Amino acid sequence: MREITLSQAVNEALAEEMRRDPTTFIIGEDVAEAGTPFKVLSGLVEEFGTARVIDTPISEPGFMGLAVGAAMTGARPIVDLMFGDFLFLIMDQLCNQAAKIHYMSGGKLNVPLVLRTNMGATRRSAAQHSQSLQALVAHIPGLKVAMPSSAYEAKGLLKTAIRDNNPVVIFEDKLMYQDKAPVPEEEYLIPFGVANVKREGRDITLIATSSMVQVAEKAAVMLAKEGIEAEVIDPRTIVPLDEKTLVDSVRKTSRAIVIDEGHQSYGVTAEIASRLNAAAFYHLDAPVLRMGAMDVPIPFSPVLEDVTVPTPEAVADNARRLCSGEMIHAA
Amino acid sequence: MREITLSQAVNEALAEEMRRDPTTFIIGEDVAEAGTPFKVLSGLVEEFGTARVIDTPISEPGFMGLAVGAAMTGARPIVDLMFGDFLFLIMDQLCNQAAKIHYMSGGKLNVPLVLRTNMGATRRSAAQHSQSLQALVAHIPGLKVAMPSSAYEAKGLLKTAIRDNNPVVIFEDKLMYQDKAPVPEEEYLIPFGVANVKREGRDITLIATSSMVQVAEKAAVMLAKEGIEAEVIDPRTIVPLDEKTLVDSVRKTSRAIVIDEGHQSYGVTAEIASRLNAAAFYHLDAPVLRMGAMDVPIPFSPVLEDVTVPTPEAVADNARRLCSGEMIHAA
Amino acid sequence: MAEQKTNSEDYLRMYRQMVRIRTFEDNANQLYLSAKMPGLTHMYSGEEAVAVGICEALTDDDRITSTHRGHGHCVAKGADFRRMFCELLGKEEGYCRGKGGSMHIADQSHGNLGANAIVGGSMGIATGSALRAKLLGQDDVTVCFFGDGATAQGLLYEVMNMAALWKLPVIYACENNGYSEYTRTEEIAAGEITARAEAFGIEAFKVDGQDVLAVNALTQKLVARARRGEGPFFIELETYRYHGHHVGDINREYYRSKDEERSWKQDRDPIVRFRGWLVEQGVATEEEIEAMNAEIEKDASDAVAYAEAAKYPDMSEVDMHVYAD
Amino acid sequence: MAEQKTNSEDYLRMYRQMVRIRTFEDNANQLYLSAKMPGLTHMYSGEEAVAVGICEALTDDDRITSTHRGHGHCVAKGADFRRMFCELLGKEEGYCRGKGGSMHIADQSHGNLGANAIVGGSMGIATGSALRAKLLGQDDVTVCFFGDGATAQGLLYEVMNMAALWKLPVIYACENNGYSEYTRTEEIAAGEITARAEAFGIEAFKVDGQDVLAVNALTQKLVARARRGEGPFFIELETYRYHGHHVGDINREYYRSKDEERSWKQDRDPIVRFRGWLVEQGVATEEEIEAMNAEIEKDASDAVAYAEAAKYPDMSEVDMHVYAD
Ligand SMILES: Cc1ncc(C[n+]2csc(CCOP(=O)(O)OP(=O)(O)O)c2C)c(N)n1
Ligand SMILES: Cc1ncc(C[n+]2csc(CCOP(=O)(O)OP(=O)(O)O)c2C)c(N)n1
Ligand SMILES: [Mg+2]
Ligand SMILES: [Mg+2]
Repeated sequence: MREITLSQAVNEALAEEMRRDPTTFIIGEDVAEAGTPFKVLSGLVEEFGTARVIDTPISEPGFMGLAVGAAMTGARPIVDLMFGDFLFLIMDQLCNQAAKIHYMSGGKLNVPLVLRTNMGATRRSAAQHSQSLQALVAHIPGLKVAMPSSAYEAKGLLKTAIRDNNPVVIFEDKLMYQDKAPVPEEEYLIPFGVANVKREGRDITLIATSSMVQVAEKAAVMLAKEGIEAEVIDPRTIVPLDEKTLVDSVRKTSRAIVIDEGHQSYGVTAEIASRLNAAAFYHLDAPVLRMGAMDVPIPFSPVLEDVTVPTPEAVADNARRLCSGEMIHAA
Repeated sequence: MREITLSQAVNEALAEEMRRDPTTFIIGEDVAEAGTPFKVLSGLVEEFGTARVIDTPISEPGFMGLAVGAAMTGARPIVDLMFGDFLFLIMDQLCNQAAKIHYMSGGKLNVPLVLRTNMGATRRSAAQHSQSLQALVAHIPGLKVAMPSSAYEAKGLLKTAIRDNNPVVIFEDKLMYQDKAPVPEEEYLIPFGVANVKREGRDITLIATSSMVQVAEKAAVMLAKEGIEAEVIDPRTIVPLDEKTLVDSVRKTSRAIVIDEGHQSYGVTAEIASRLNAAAFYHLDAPVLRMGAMDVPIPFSPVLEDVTVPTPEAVADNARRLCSGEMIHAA
Repeated sequence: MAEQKTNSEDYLRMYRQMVRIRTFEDNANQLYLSAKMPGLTHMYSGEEAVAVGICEALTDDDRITSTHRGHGHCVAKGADFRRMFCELLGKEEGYCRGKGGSMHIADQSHGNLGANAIVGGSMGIATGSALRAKLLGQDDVTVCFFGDGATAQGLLYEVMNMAALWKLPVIYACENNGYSEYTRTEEIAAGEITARAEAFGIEAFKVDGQDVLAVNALTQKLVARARRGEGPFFIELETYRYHGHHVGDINREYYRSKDEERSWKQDRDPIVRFRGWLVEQGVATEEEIEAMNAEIEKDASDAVAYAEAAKYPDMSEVDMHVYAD
Repeated sequence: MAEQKTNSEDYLRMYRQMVRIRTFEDNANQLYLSAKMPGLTHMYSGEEAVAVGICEALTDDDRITSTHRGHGHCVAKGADFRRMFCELLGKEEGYCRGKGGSMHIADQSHGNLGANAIVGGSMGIATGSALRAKLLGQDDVTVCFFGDGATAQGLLYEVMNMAALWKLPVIYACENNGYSEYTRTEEIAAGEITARAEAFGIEAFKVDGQDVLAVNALTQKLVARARRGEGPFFIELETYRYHGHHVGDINREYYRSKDEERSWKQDRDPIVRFRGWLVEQGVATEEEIEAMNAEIEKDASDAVAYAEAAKYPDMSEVDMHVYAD
């Protein structure tokens, strides 16, 4: 199968869906001629024109609000939020408006919009351009949250998101835009709420989101050399969450690590770990272990930044200790 | 000891601290003559004047930003955010600015500010005036988060918050403003990160925040009649979290329920439950049970709203099932 | 009054709609005071000429966004009493199946995109509706209602900038009733409100919000121009709310005098003024008007009775409508 | 040039500061291009007269807030090359112990409250600093730097409204360099920028941002007035950035022409113009100026060498400074 970058996969998904549905449009900062600073949207304005690939002023709350209104009245906006950190600016429009309108109207009004944004540290972009804020939106009922872990997922999930009748937030890992993966030429969609078992194993389950899937897979390779077979699972969407696939795996392996690049405390790993603990309690040899980013603002200095996020070595290390029973005694 | 309302307790804390420190001031909407819609601040403008009890336009991001700047340069602002739901409007100033400035400046700049806001449903205020958003701020390193459960805590925690050199967010339960509790005449402060064992018990631990402490206590009374002795613990601050007191209790009782009025998924109960599962795994007879608000926007209709939040009956019911071993077999 | 008699039917409908709003509010207030209505609510009484003058210039395809003080907009845009009262009481037959209540009432069938409990929260929505119209080549116009207090929200300036840059068919209707909650407008708004719109290159107008014909005439013109792509526009409507900020705001003397209230009610009531004009111009007789009023009152009390008897949503509805299919 | 020679020392310091900024940026750019500098950074070259003209009118007690394009403000407000380069390279001796980097550099000792990577993010902070001054009876003035693009953020209008209502000692300095990222100002700003401030009753001024004396003279006046409680004020400074939006923005022809860049550099360079004036007015000779330039260049390369050799923070610092004691 041909290989394309995550950036190209996103671009293809957008182009295909915009061809398919004339009510779709892209709105955001420097999305047209510039194609975003990450160049993810290059070429789209040439095909669809500036009426459907709309450059906005630097008004995140404003253009998010416009998207909500357009979505409520018959269009399907795809919002480009340049950095995930800017979510803090649009929370009211996203969480007080978009997320609640369908419910508050008793099902009468829909808000079919997609918010594409990004996440991920180690780009030396410091505290306001490095956050992974998926936990915040996942907490708000009415929003769906997708976290593609490769070009394949990025395309399939985005297409599903665009056709979904609800507000969907997609977090792309900005360090993965140039990573290639096999992506079929034929059209495909990836349903929400279906986890992907990336690698089978019997000894331990590594549940990882987005950027952390690669980290888990690398850890699994290291572990395999030592005879530890790790199962790696990518939930793909954290809302809805495919709890069953995760639980089934953990019941089989009896040990689990949950890895996510958001801050650890009050983050994604807490939800997944506590659901697993609840549903697989009597199958577990040890409590589910959580690995998130450190609970510190992301520092600029490379030497500091690198220690804030989970690495394959750290995951493998924890997995080894879990499998050796070391943590069981420690607990 | 005299009893005063939570509203009076907050008012006293503010008055005492404002007398003590001339750099403190209150800023928010209708805080002066009106004393807020909840009348919590009545009388303060008479004592401290409009220079220190400042009525703002309806500009939440704006006055939150002003507070950050004032805090960075030598004042100690106390921000009044009329409804916790409006947090979504000020997240950038709170989370990208206030929370990170001390860290980003390598410890050179401080942001000693207090953000007082509220939480709690069942006031028939519908989806945009009923949220309990503590999980969102608790996820952001650099913020401290206090959740007073009575007039006593409201006063002691607020005084501590005002003297703290960091941004502190306090969530008051708006349904509790008129609830009375014994509050000493003498000055006292309640340190952050110290949980309060409200009631001792050996059979099960009920960990509850803010409004849910009363719910847990009522459940404990019901349970006591049936011979089940519940220990009720109020963490008082969720950042920092007094993990030790919680874990010690759960190791003793072997069963726990965590109760918080925020949405359950990706919420406060997930963090506390997964920490307990991790630290008390081998002492637990059953997985820690979580009870948050339902994962739905808060509906207006009373019949619907009332089922969205944990009740004493539901807590007691779950506790009974946990203690009878029913859930152990079910898992 | 601004204009000569040209169309009695229109005039009578405007009058009727104003009375319907006032009557709706009186009943809602009564429900609240007798503890039959849950939650909080904000009365529109006194401001009827604004909603009616504007909405009478719109078709069902034109959209509006409303505010926390939204009953007036809802009635003016064509909503039905029964379904409104059902919503206010949290009943299943309400416009939002009881899930929205007073602060979120929406009426999709007449283009009311909903009240909003976030002050200024619908400014983006209204502008986005206008963007959609332009994008899809539809010729409807969207009116964004908001108060003087809401002009303090930065969102307004963000969306006015985009509306002006892209010439969107949206009309910003600022209902300046002199107060935001318990604070006078002068204390929270520096400079001139209309100047703020003009700074973005938006044509802005000030109009007497108690004069339904003046409001309607201006809006007609602007709607027509907006349909032709000459928008956006901004209107500041000078008006007054008779009740407190919300139904529980009873003692108001610390922020506004009884005299002030009396003078607005006695000298500038939009319904009384318009009624006088209708009679004077021979559009209707006193008797016809009284009959109309009585009929509306009956409609309202029937609707209240209906809503009181109507059933609550089934508890199973609590987790329906979180997500659309 | 705006004014006759009155004070050579001041003039020479202004010149010196402008050259220091340009030299700092040339070195920073070099560090980036040779992959020695991590992250991304935005060059201030071309806009020196703005930062210097304004900051020379301030004392160390006066505060500024800066932007993502913040090196110029930092130097102009008195910062030291070594500690700045250390910060850009993530070293322990940096102004923020390496934790902030280019986009968050702050220099508390000279009243620089910090760069900000959220466009418009510091508008509240600057206004709050001014509120603090008023509240505590201190007479310092705060200058809020931001770009033309940042005028699209609603926060600006919220804080200008409050600054105007409360007469706060803050000066909003809009550096209009014609672009926000890859988009021309006309495409993202409707109407007139200064009119937006005026709509809030704020006196607003437009000045040639390439003329350091004009900028300085205006700022001196406004700072003095703001100290007397006559603020706030708004200044729009017409300027130009020579480099790309950030250091990686190399191919710029799709959004601005090489001709345009050339004309600004050749005809309006603030350093060249001011240098010519200094010589013409006899404030300094060509030789003196060359010596000054050389000295600054040496300072900068020494500082770069120092920073390159300096040590990184200890890994244990990663969870220090999350909370203050
Ligand atoms: C974002 C936000 N801030 C504050 C409030 C509380 N609040 C409700 S109505 C109101 C005053 C609104 O004034 P105005 O816009 O003039 O409308 P009016 O009530 O006069 O019709 C305030 C402050 C709110 N609902 N939302
Ligand atoms: C809230 C926010 N939105 C978008 C960005 C991305 N961004 C960084 S600089 C910039 C352009 C800023 O333009 P302007 O304010 O004119 O400043 P200039 O770069 O021209 O100095 C943008 C869009 C950001 N950092 N923050
Ligand atoms: Mg008003
Ligand atoms: Mg610019």
